Amino acid sequence: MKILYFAWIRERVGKAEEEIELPASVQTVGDLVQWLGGRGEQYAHAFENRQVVRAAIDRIHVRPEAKITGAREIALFPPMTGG
Amino acid sequence: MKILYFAWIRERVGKAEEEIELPASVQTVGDLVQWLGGRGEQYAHAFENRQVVRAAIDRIHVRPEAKITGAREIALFPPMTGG
Amino acid sequence: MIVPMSIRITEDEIDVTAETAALTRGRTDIGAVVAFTGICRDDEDGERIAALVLDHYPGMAETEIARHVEEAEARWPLLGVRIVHRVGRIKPGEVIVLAVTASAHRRAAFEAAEFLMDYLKTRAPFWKKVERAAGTSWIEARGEDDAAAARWRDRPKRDAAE
Amino acid sequence: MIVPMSIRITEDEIDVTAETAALTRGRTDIGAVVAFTGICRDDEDGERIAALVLDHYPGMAETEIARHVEEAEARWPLLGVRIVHRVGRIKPGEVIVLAVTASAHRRAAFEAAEFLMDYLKTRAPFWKKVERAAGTSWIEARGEDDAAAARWRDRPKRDAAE
Repeated sequence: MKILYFAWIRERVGKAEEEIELPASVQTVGDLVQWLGGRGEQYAHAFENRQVVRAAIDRIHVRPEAKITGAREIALFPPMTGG
Repeated sequence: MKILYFAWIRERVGKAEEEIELPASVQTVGDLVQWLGGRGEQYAHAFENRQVVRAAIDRIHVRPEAKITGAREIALFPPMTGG
Repeated sequence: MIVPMSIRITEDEIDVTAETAALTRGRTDIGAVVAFTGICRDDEDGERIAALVLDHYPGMAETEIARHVEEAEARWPLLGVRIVHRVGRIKPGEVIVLAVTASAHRRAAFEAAEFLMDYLKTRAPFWKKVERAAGTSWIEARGEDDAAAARWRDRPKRDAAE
Repeated sequence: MIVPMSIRITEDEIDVTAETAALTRGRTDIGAVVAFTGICRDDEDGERIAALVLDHYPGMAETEIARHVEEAEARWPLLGVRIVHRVGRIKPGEVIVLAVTASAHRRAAFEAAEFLMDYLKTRAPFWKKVERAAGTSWIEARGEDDAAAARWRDRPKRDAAE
């Protein structure tokens, strides 16, 4: 699965994107964020406050309970501050 | 008293402004409009529908019951359509 | 604070770019600019028009607009206001009126611009005549413009998020 | 009706004049244009800043904006929409975002521009980082922006006076 990171989540993770083989237990966006948080110090820092993490599956905003099955790319980012 | 006319009131009266000696009985803007309406055919046509006539005394919007005492110029015009 | 305010009535074509630029030039405290442009359309009530002819009450027009700009400045934290209203003969596609508001944040700029336009439509002494092939006629005031202006009357001042 | 719509994300400075002119050129059915310009201020929370750096999600940003432009076109009788969002490093005084809406009458143009900006602030995937003398920091989302976007959700469509 292709995972993208933006803004300070990208900076904390230390990369803009990566290809990850996810375990079968990771079924939703919420599962993914929790699982990523356990991948080491940088990820733990990036995802320490799961409430503020926003997600998009294939470039569409989704909620934490969204299933990730069939996704091509999942993006994780903080609340948007454009405009 | 200096009286100014605008838009179709000006066109119907046939002049943009005039200096008029008003009788003492003309005390308010409403009196003035009624009195002007009796000054001949063109005035009668200009002021036939008194409801739509708007007024300003010395360049400030006023209601028909406004006193005209002390006014330097009184303007009569239809509802505004600027912008 | 003195807010830069410019009000102009002109028979010449309005240069929207120059007017808007004049409001923000050299400023770095402005975060939001709303520029409203009212343009002469080529139809009025479904009928083709050749031009609009705008009559106005010189002297009163400027002071009446200034009064409403001051009211807008009392209601919203503005950093600049610029209003240009054209009079005389205006052809389809040409600008009739430009209202530009500047503020630190967008809500104040949006609301002030809309407030000013609602008042210009109903309280500023301008009158529009339409030129058609069949002749000329004066545009009648629209009840919905009065309603639009009235909605500001009951609102408390300084209610916009800063 | 097909409404001319243009959405662009760019690292270059935004030419507000050219963008606005492109929307109205050769048209005589447009009676109202609202151009909102978001500008980089030189302070953020009272602290001097050197620049903003805008991050975005390429691909998603364009489609997300397009989705909201389509929503605006369903709600208001628009004759044109143009949105340009800058990314990369932006200095104080430079334009961050431009949203231009055109309609026959002013209310639709005003409301659609405000709607689009409220949504751009909260739903379009852009993130602002501030450069100060003391270092850099990411701007936090503001609750009032969410509230501003939420107020459109409960409104019936096509409620603007045409």
